[in-house]
Amino acid sequence: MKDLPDFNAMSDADFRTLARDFVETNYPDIPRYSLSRLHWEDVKPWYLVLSEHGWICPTWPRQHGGMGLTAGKHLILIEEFERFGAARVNDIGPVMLGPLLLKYGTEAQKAEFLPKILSGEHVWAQGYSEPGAGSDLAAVRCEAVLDGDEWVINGQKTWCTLGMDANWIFILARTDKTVKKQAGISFLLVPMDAPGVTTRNIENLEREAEFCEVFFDDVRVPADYIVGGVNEGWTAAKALLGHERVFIGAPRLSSAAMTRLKRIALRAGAWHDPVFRDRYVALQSDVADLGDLFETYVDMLRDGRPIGADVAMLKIFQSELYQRISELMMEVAGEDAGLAQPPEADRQLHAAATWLSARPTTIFGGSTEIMRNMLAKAILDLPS
Amino acid sequence: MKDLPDFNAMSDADFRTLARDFVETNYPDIPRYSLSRLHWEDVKPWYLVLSEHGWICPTWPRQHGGMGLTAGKHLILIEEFERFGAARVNDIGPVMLGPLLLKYGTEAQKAEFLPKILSGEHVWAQGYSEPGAGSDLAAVRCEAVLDGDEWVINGQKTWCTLGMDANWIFILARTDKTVKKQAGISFLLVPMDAPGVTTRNIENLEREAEFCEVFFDDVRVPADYIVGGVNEGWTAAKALLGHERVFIGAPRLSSAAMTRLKRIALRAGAWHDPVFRDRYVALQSDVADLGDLFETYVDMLRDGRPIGADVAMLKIFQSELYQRISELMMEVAGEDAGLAQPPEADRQLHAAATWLSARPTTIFGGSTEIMRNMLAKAILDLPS
Amino acid sequence: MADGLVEEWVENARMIVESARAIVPADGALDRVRKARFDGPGYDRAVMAEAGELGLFLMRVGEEAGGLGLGMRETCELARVLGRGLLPEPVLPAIMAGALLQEHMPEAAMKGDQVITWAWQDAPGALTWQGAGRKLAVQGATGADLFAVVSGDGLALLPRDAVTLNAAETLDGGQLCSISYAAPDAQHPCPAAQSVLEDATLAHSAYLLGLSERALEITLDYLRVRKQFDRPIGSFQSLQHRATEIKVSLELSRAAIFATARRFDTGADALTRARGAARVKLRAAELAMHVSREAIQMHGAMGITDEADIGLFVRKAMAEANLFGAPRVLRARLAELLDEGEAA
Amino acid sequence: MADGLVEEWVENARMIVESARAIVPADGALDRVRKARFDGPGYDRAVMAEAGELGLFLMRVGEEAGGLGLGMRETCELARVLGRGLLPEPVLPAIMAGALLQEHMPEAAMKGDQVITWAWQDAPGALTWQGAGRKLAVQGATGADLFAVVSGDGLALLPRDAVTLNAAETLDGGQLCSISYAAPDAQHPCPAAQSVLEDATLAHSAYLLGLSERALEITLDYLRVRKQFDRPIGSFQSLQHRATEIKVSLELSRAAIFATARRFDTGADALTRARGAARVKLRAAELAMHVSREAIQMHGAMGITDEADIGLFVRKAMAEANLFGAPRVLRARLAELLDEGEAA
Repeated sequence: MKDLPDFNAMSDADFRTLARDFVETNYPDIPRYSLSRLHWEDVKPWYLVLSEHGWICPTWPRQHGGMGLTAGKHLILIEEFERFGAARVNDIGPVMLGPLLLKYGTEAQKAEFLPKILSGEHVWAQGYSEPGAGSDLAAVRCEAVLDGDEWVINGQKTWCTLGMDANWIFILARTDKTVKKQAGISFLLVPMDAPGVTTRNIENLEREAEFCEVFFDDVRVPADYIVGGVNEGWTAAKALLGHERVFIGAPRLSSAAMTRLKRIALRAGAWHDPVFRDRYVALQSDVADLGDLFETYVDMLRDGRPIGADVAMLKIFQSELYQRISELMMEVAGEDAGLAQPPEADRQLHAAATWLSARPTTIFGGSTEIMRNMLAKAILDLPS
Repeated sequence: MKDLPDFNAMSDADFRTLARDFVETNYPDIPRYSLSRLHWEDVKPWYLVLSEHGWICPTWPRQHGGMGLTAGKHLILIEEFERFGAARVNDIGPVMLGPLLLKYGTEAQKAEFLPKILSGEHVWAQGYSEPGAGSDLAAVRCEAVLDGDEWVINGQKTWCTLGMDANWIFILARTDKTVKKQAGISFLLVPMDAPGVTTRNIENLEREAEFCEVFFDDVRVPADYIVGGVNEGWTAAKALLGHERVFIGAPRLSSAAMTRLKRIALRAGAWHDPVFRDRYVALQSDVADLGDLFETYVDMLRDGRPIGADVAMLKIFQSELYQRISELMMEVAGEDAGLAQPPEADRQLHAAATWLSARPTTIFGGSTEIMRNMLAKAILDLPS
Repeated sequence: MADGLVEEWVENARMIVESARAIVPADGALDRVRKARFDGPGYDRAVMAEAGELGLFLMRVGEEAGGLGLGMRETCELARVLGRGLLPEPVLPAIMAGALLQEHMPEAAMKGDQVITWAWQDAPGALTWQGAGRKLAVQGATGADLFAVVSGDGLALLPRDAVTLNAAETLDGGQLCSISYAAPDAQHPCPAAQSVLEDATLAHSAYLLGLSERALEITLDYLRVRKQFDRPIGSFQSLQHRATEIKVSLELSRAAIFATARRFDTGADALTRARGAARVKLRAAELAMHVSREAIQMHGAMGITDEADIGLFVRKAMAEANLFGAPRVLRARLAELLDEGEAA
Repeated sequence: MADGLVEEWVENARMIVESARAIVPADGALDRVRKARFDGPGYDRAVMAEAGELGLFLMRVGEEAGGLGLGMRETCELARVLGRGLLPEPVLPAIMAGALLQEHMPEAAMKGDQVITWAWQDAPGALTWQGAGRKLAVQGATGADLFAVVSGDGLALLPRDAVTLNAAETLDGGQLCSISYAAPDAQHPCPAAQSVLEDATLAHSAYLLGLSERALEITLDYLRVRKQFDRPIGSFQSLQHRATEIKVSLELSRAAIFATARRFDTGADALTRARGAARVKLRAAELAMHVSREAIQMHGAMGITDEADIGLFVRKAMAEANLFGAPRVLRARLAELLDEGEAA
């Protein structure tokens, strides 16, 4: 790993140039602008390049091997990587687990796990959801019982994104059945090669194995593979949901989709149709308004102000907007909307791919319905 | 009153011609195509003409002074009157109370009240709603206590449409407070000149006195001014909600609004704008589809089949469609949308009048929300 | 409309649907549908043979030409049932080929021994059939033996080896083809071409209606049993209200399809036919995509898996909603007809 | 954007709003608003005089011309507060007149001793100001003493007796006028006309934002207290979800208005300004009508009475949502700009 400059001391413009040069220079020969997630075998070269340059964990403190970026600088990095079309790496370790260990982990845990995230030796999966629980994350039934100096885990997790690529998984497990839902949950770290761990792939609507189920059958892990204390896993897990919410609401997905929509319209001869344009500019205005709302949250992050529950509005609007753009794409694509493969072998022209990829955005990460329930109570102060 | 021909023996086409001739020949010199309800003083000449010819109560049996029309013939009559733009008379007596008395009234009640509805001597108001109860009609607090051979009524009714024009009102009153909501309600007839009855007009959003509140302060009516038995008013009141629901869902309001929309668009220079046309034809398709759905219910009426709870779909779609048409009107009207008076003194060109008149359609007669609740349970079999 | 006539089509439709149960059982056969996906033409020629034996391809062949001479109401009722079962076989295209060919419909195609389809569309997003030499969006072409092709020159019946196929896999696991062909020697005059296109548009709408109907049922079943926060999710008012919105669209679509079919059967004029086909298809396409969006959302995470049956409906809707005109094309058509209506 | 600058406009806006409290109290003055309706010009000249004394009409007059030289962020913050209180007086038109006139703004108009407004619009549904002799949709004209009129010939300051008013009552109880006038002798060049029109569009959007904000608050209050079926209606999920939809639009509108105002204040190019004004107005107009529809529906029967205060907001929204361009006009403008963006 190289010695890193003090990124935060740079001007935004200089850092932007640096990030752009970095990705242009170092991006390996793997797909760009992929609408679906790449698997570890495909994206690994990029992970390793980032790792090698010390760029794999932008938000971690420098003393732990991160770039120590402020929220503002981090945003610039994301923008430049997305502008280039860099693939998203398996980032559950860098984005989810790392910050959690930094906040709640023991020194031993930090020493054991952080370096292996940085190096790519550990690829992590997230085990929160369970079958039948959906957005009710606290309805954890997967159980862990302390037996001597080991936790014995039984149960099932599902919707583990790219879980088939992971060699470790963190899970929420019930460690006390006598208390109310949230109170008896612990956060455990489990190697996926432990005896009793099995997985089953789940194909998404695009018929790609994006998720897996993970089954735990008398799986044993050391007692100290627990983060945040026994029965305190819920607090730890919830604490992570702050900053990410802002980035989920970024206008990038939608603005990139508008560019594809324009190309699809040009191909269909609709670009100069006033009726199409009427809808196009309405969506374009929506994207621009979303951008302005997004910036107000970025300013908060930049100023270190706390992000409130109202940030859910960003996610709600962004995800529904992305879907509406995809719906206009489908309509404009005409007969080609139904094709399984991209026209002219160009994914950018594939309306269905965007339509399908837009579906999970209103379901995962807190469904739109759950978010609206929450907003109604927390922000609009409406009664239960 | 003239001797009436056997209307039901006529062909539909012949009856349509007859109805058209009738309205063209007999309609008095009062406004046509009024978007708002006319008051008694304005519409009385038309009521009296209808009365004089025996056409005021189309659905009543002939032996009681009605026309005895089948549902199919009645529909034709309505169509022809609306095509001509005939004003709607104060029809609560002919439409609501008459059929109720015919079904639940005593012979004495029929003899006393039916002729006076026919002649226009009694103009009736409906007293169902109460302040704060909204769509929860069973939440009746207005109270009637039997004192000797008189009911003593105390309480308040509201949203009595054209109540200021009425000299009689029928009300739902609570006559037993010890049983559950629907069970302790009676249906009473009250002369509005009885001591203790006072009214207060309510102006609608168009600043016209369309409704009134009616207050009852120790109002006394004879014990036999009750219809359907003590504590059985709810059954009687509910039984009336059948056929009307079909007519509320008729496409006429919307299709007439489309004609006005076209004129407003022509005036605004938007009629040939492809963007406007795209929306216009979408609405036009909606109106046509509604017409087809409406016909399926008319067929049921014609065949004497029962109308199910699903008829609420007609009202939901018709009222929301009418509103959507009015919204496009407002947009096309541009700066003129905000004017209090019709452009060129032509009500047909007054977008705001349609917009405002479209608002109550989703609120009164069962709000869209209540209807959707009901449909979800009764038709979609979704759980409570 | 006299009562006797109503009864007659209802009874005919009942009989057709009953016999069609052999290929599209009332409880669905989604396992077969799933297996047929992404495998050759995406459908089973044996099922086409069975459909032929049942006489389905004779529905729109006149009695004088040896067919059943049934109406569009019966055809729509059948199409609705096919849609409910997501039948992948090109039964409707074969019926439309029969409607075009009439007495020229080959015996083997009538019986389903040979698979027949038809081709009409000139260009992407076009509702015109007058061009020749190349046709787009031909359903069931991979696996077909015969092609009834309409153009401004008339109607040609082409064998498989007279056409060049350009096949593309569709989301539902079938194939949609463009075909090119040399001008054939024999062409029949085909005055009914426009009218068959409108019939086909209507029947396709009925297929989408059936698909939507069943997708809603499956979704309602899920809402009734799936629990979250210790309540069936179907008890949440917001989902209830959204479900009623789908239901209203569905009933509008049903009413519009069968009223339009009645008009077609009882001699509607050209403008009424053109408007009716476009309007009914507009509603059905929007319904199918509306149901699809909500079905996925209401199924939650299950909704975005390929293993859930609801996905079969969604992918079929995506594959077929825009055939016979995407909504924007249909609205543009209706806008043109606005002026024709004016002139008339 | 450096922190210092943020602070400065926020502080300025705070001061302006604080002084404006004299004419638009924080708790609203809807009784006064109600009484002013349908009475003469529909507003109170004494309130205009007070606004003048408070210096509001100097906001957009440069410091070198004796004004306050404040930015669009401060102006939007003021406009938002005026909208919350449904202030009927033409304060924003007077500010825009000042922005046009700069050093030519008459002393009496600055102080509010004379009521000034401005006129720009050439034709129904047009966003152009280059024509002369007749101007439409002039706000506050009945009751005004002075008219700042922009045309392709420049900027004219006309006294009341130089213009012929054609007044029409508006739904909110005010009046909207078209004016005609003879070509005046003295005209100033007015290079800022287009820019002031964009500023005015933005400020008007902020007025609609304030109106919407307060209408939502009143509706939420009603949802919290109003009971049906023994529950507050605000506890029903379907209404909750619809209320969050309004809230999201509201926050988008707020963010877009203030971000656009910042761009205006910090030197945006012509295309950015044109797009910004149209987009912000599009959102605000749709927001105001969206809130209006839902506010009525959520108020139930109360919502359709004139006596409920919510109706004042609805009628104001209806009267003003289309000024500076109805949504369809704005989308058409944005569609034109699409090509300019392409060319650039």
